[in-house]
Amino acid sequence: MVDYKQYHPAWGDRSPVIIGFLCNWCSYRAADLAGTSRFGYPATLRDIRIMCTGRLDPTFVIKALREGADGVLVMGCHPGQCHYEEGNFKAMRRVALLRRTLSQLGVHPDRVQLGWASAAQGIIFTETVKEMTEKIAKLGPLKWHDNNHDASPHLPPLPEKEATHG
Amino acid sequence: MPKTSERGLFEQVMAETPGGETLITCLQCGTCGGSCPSGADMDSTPRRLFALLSAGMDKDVLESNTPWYCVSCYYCTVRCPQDIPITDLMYAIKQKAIQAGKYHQDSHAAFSESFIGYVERYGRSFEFGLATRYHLTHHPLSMLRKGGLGFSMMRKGRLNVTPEKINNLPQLTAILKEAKRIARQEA
Amino acid sequence: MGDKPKLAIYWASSCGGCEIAILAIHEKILDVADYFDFIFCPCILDFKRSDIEALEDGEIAVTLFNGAIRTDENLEMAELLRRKSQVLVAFGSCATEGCAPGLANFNDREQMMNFIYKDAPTVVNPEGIIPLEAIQVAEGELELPGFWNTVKTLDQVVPVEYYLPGCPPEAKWIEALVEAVMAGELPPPGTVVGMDVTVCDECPREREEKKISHFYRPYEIIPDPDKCLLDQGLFCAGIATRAGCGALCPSVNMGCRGCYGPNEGVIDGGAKLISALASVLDANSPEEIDKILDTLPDPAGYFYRFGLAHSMLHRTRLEMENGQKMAAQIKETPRLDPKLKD
Amino acid sequence: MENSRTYTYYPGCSLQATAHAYDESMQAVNKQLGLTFNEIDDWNCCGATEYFSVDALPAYSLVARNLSLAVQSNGSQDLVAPCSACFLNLRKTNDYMSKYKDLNSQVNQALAAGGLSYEAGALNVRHLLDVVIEDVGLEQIKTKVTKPLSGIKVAPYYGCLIVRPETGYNTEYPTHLDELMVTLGADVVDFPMKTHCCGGHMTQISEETAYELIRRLLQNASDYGADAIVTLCPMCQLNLDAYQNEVNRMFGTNFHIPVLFFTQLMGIAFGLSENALGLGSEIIPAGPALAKIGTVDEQKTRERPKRRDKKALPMPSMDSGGNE
Amino acid sequence: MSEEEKIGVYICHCGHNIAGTVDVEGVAEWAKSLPNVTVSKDYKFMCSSLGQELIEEDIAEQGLSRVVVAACSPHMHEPTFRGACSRAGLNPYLFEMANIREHASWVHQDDGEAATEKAKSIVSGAVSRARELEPLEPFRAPIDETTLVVGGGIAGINTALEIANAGYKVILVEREPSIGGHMAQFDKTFPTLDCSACILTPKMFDVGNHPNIELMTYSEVEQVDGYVGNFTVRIRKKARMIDVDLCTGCGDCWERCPAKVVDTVYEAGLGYRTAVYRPFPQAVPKYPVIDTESCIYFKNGRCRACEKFCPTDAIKFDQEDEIIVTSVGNIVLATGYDLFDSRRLPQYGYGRLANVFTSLEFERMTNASGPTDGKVLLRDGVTEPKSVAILHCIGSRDKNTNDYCSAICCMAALKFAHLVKEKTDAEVYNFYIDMRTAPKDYETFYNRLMQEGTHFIRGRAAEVTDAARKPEEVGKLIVQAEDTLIGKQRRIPVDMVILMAGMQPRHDSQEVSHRFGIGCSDAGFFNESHPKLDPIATMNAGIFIAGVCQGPKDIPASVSQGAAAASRVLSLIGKGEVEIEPVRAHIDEDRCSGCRICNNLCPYNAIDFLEDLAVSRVNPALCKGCGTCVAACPSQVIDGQHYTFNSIMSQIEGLLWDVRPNGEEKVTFQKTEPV
Repeated sequence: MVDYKQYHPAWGDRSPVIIGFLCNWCSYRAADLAGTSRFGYPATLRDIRIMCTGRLDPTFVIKALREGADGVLVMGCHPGQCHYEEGNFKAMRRVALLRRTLSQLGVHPDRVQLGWASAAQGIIFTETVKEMTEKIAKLGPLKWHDNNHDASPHLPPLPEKEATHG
Repeated sequence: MPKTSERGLFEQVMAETPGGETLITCLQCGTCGGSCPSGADMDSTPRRLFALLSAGMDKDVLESNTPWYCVSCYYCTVRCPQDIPITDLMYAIKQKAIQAGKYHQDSHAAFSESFIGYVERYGRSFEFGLATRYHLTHHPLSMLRKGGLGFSMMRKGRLNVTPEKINNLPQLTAILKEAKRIARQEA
Repeated sequence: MGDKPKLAIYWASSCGGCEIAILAIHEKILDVADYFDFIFCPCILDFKRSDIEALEDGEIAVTLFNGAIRTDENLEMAELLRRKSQVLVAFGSCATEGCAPGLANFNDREQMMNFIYKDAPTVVNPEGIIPLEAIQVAEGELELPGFWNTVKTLDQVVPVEYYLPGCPPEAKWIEALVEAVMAGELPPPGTVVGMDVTVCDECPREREEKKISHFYRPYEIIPDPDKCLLDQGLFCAGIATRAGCGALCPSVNMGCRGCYGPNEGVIDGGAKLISALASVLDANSPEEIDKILDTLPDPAGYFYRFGLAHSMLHRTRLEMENGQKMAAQIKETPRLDPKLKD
Repeated sequence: MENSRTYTYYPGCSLQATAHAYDESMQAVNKQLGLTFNEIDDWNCCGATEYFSVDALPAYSLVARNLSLAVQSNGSQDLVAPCSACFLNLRKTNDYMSKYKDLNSQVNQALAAGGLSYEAGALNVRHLLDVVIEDVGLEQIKTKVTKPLSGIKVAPYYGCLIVRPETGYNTEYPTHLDELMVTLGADVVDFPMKTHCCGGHMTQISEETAYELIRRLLQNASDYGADAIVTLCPMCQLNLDAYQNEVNRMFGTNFHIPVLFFTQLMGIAFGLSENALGLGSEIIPAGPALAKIGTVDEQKTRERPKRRDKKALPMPSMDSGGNE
Repeated sequence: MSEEEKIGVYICHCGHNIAGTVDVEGVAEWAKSLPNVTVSKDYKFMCSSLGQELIEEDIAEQGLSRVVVAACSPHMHEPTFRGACSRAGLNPYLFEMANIREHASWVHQDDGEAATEKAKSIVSGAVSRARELEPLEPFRAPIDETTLVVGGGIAGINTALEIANAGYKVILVEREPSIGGHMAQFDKTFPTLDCSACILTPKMFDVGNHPNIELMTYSEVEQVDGYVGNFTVRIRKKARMIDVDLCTGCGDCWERCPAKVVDTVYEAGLGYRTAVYRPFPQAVPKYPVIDTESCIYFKNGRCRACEKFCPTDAIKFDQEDEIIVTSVGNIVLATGYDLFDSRRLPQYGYGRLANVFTSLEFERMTNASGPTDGKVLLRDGVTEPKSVAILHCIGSRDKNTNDYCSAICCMAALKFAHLVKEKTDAEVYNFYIDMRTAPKDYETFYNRLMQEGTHFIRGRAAEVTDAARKPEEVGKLIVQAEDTLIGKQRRIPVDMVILMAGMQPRHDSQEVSHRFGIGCSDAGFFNESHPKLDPIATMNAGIFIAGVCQGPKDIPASVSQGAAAASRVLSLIGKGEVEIEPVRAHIDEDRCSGCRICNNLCPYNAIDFLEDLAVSRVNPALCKGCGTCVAACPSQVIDGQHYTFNSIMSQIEGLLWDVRPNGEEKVTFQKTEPV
């Protein structure tokens, strides 16, 4: 087990969790190839197969982040090589806008990343997962639940010295 | 990856050369040996040297004259079908040979070391000093013969007899000292 | 009088516009008054909280609750009215989605207090006085309701039967709801009173296939009155907003703001706007994409103008990434990692 | 009004001594071309090939100090080096620091000891020849030519380090210096050994090795009928020029091929005085070769374009392909 | 509805492949705790017939309504288990595969605990997704019996003949004026030294005269639409400037044509042709074409010599390109290869040193009908070489150019060595890295060459130069290499150098793969559906690949693959109809507001905007199910079948089973009927 505390103390004993959206034709096959080639990578990625990165609905990304993922990795065919011609360009645009929006909400843009790997690029797939894991590890846990849903809305009273009443 | 102390020379040389890990993919095709301008003077071609290295014949590698005849032309590097940074690997092997004190002809290492000595002392290289000092120590006879050349060079203003020195030498010294410390630590 | 079903109207964090909107049902209000026993509405009636507390649980037939939940008092009243009401309606945009009060979720309490009481250019407060929840004075302890860090919607604190979105809701939907209650034909709980299509459905403008290469701010161009505003590069949330308003804003040359919230089945309206708008950008490289997106400042503000509190992420993070301040985060224009670009 | 271009400049040790002719001619030509070079303050030696052979990390750090100082000078991001060895070391350090993260952090750690840092890739390291050809351009150079170099046959000699490893130019058979010489009006020989090694530091440590390499170059240039060799690297110039007589002695040959810097030939073509171009500091005098300038090659005018031999097979076209 | 589902979970050991790393029993036991899971088992080989029967029995006996198999990649066995479900009466689209081999056990071999935890997540995700799956019926469509074959080299020729001989129509499209491809350029084929033309010409003739083959040469496929069984293709027939109904192929035109140009295609740059030309005497069809770029009339409006001399008035200078749109059921791509451009490696001097030749130039030289009438001569066209060097691996096995082995060059080099020996007295030197002569009888040929006295130098040639170092090198080409068996640098002076340039994908292969909707490797070779088990089909159903466009191979391999492609096509035609995956987008027209965001996004133009209803509609026949419009729809009224919004949202929840916050603050509007 990798000790992620070395990257960020907040990890404690847990590992980063990354939800992956892999297109059926290129990157999912690249992940398969990484498997058949026994290219090891961190066990941080939990992937979902979609037919094309064009199917990527930003709702899914936000859902993953709010349900406990620390990052989302979207991978498709290289630009210009999309099985559906240009679905990956749509993903590229959506991810760009999503990252801008998320950064306004205090979510570091690097938590949502886009990568490309052709079916033959098992090694690029592995490298991408490794790099993403390292980035997320350094950022620390997202802890959406703790951060965004202050379970008790009651905060401690504001410090008294702020006020010079009367 | 095992710790340095447990690694053989092959692994050390690869680890200490940026991009050096590609050496493991050497096809032994001989493009490097065929391309090398000074290959005729080497006891092993670069290809053979790598074969010795990967076979663990460290002594033969460290004592080989091959890296010392490398002229740094990079032909081998750009032609290598496996993208192996051969020139840089030659440097790394030289470093290892110096560290092990096993290099082939002390004069070659001595030249590099005199050069570096001037750089470390002045921050600039000093051709006149280098040529005279090095040749007096190692090739006194050729020094006599080349005296004429040195004289014409000087006459044409192409040799400075006093070295140039940079202003902030302490800064350079500090940087080099720290770099050496990191290098030892890594090794 | 005691036989009539009881009607309550309450405002939590809101502007009062929802109360005015109820008046917009005009003479229908007489039927309402006739049918209901109008027992509680702090805006116009002098009924006390203790009067409500005195009621039996479930004694109120319908409570129309507007406003978001952002103070202890809001929560107490929401819980109280929930207990006393058979039907609790989240009335208006604040109660359903958070609306403008919900924009406070882009900040935290401290930032809010500092800005409102100290830093705002129109404020004169040399001593830096900010309200406290409790303070000891000669006469005893004075209290104010606790002010929350995060604005919530009504259904995030208590169960809600119906939603009536809109800022404010249109009269016809208020009528529809009231009539349904009076007729005893209640829709299934969870129903959003409105249409299940989007504003585009009601919008008379002519639409074409979309390609956006520049977003214009309203002051930058004079839009063609007959053509879809989005087609002209003006931000319009109508594509992802529940219909029901009759496309009011677009019909006066202003892009839809999105006050009716996402339409049926959509969980996060902002995410859908991101998806739809990004999809039709006329750019195929990270650089070109960035160039177009630079013309859309404050995307989160556009996409979550009404729905931030009810959106999936709900608010900005309280703990910033790597100790960076939130302000720094917002200023940074994220770009694709160049390594991942190709 | 012509554009004037400003660059950050790293002269290197040789330009102040063995290659002062390169320095002088470059300065003279720069004025003509509107190039302004701002020298890095307090630069140090690039370490040549020697430092890398003994201790790699200090060697990279040595070079990185120059890169860091160059950034501090707040001038152009284009850092120009006229010496091929300096150019290689600066470029390689810059590239490797970008490419290899460990190296980058180690070098920066070392720099920090001197209060410096360098962000890999912040500079664009360029060779003087590249600046002259790519930024000024052959067309503009042509307008400056007042004394075309017709009548002199030159062998363009690039040496190793200006094209290797990986510079964007063809690593085996570059042609940009050839094109520059054609622009100046010179007769350019197709010099097959144009990127072969001049012997480098071997002149100092193994004469036999070095002189053989020099001999091959001189032999080849002479076989192709070159009157002069034109070069762009102080080391190449030094080895071919200063050791030519040594080579003659060792091999019993009789070469008298002057070796000039391309900036010197540019200066001549621009009509500048020989004095301003450092001419005369070469060991093999360039006088006889330069005297040919302006003469008409009779043999060439006599030759008529050959008709294609009916039996001969066509040669592959070089219009496309070739360079990647 | 999902509450009542009964889900069966099956964890495969895959022998040691999964069980060696993942605690399969533990995962199976754990899965029982997942909601709706009524059966959870582990088994040695789920894909075995016993494993499949296990599922079938449970469906029948336990009334499973969803099945999850955690095993290998769905690309491997999804069809297998869908079949098992189908046989047991469960709609196959209610099956979900959890990939715990490629995505877990094989990539986390060093950490069994992490692999097991990840496997749990994958299974949990699959179970969650399975809960939301909906039964689907595949589309069925009849198959058009006509097949399009693209490329008229030996692979395409063979494919076309196999299909045509079985009684079905074939349209064979070839870019050049004649079919024949590279094989038509060769003189001999290895290792038998058969005459290439002698074995190819009869096949070309058959193609030209086959009643079932419609031959379109000098043509290119410009556009492909549709799907398996029902493609619509748009073919551009370039203007030949010849009326083929009138032309008799007599040759008067090209004999009279004054415009001579180097023929870079058929003669590989070693010979000339005229502007109006027939590539070679055995060309099929026999009609010439006018190359308008070199024709004097097209350049300056004068000449018309061919027109004057044509006995049948077949020259038509005003002919225009013709566009043919037709429908086909299957497509076979056999587009062949380009030769590596040796000019990219200047160290070998090609283009600069006259007597450096490429392999294809040498093929033409040794061809009896080639520019030298089969004589081996230097570039001057007169001198016979006394020594020849053959350099292997030019642009092959080299990361600077093409990193793959070009497969045929060793054998071709041996063939060349033999031909040089046969035709001259020259010494022959082969410079090689490894001799690769694997297929049947090839090694024998290698042995024969050794006996013939060819020199073999093990070392990749470093450079070819004319810079002589010694008197004996003057006037020669010197090949410099390390003889790695000796460990010394050698310089061999020779008269002629042959560069064994490798095969590389056609320059436009990326573009073509895009046009046909199939994948392409980084190098540019078309991707097969499975490298071992299905090297013929592509990811796009109904499109097959044959010959070198799939990867370097020799003639027998190309012929075999052509025949294999034909048999795949025939088996589809024989079936009569195709089943198409029902993964499609669907617009709920009642709820569509007609915002038109989706209209422009579909790469297949499958979305129509119905002006009268002001709604958009997906044409399911054109839709390929990518889901771009589904994700983009701002009002979420488009859903993607099988990859529905709910199924993916649910899978996310499942995957994050261990890190999810408790469901309490789930923000959802309940989906209800509007008032």
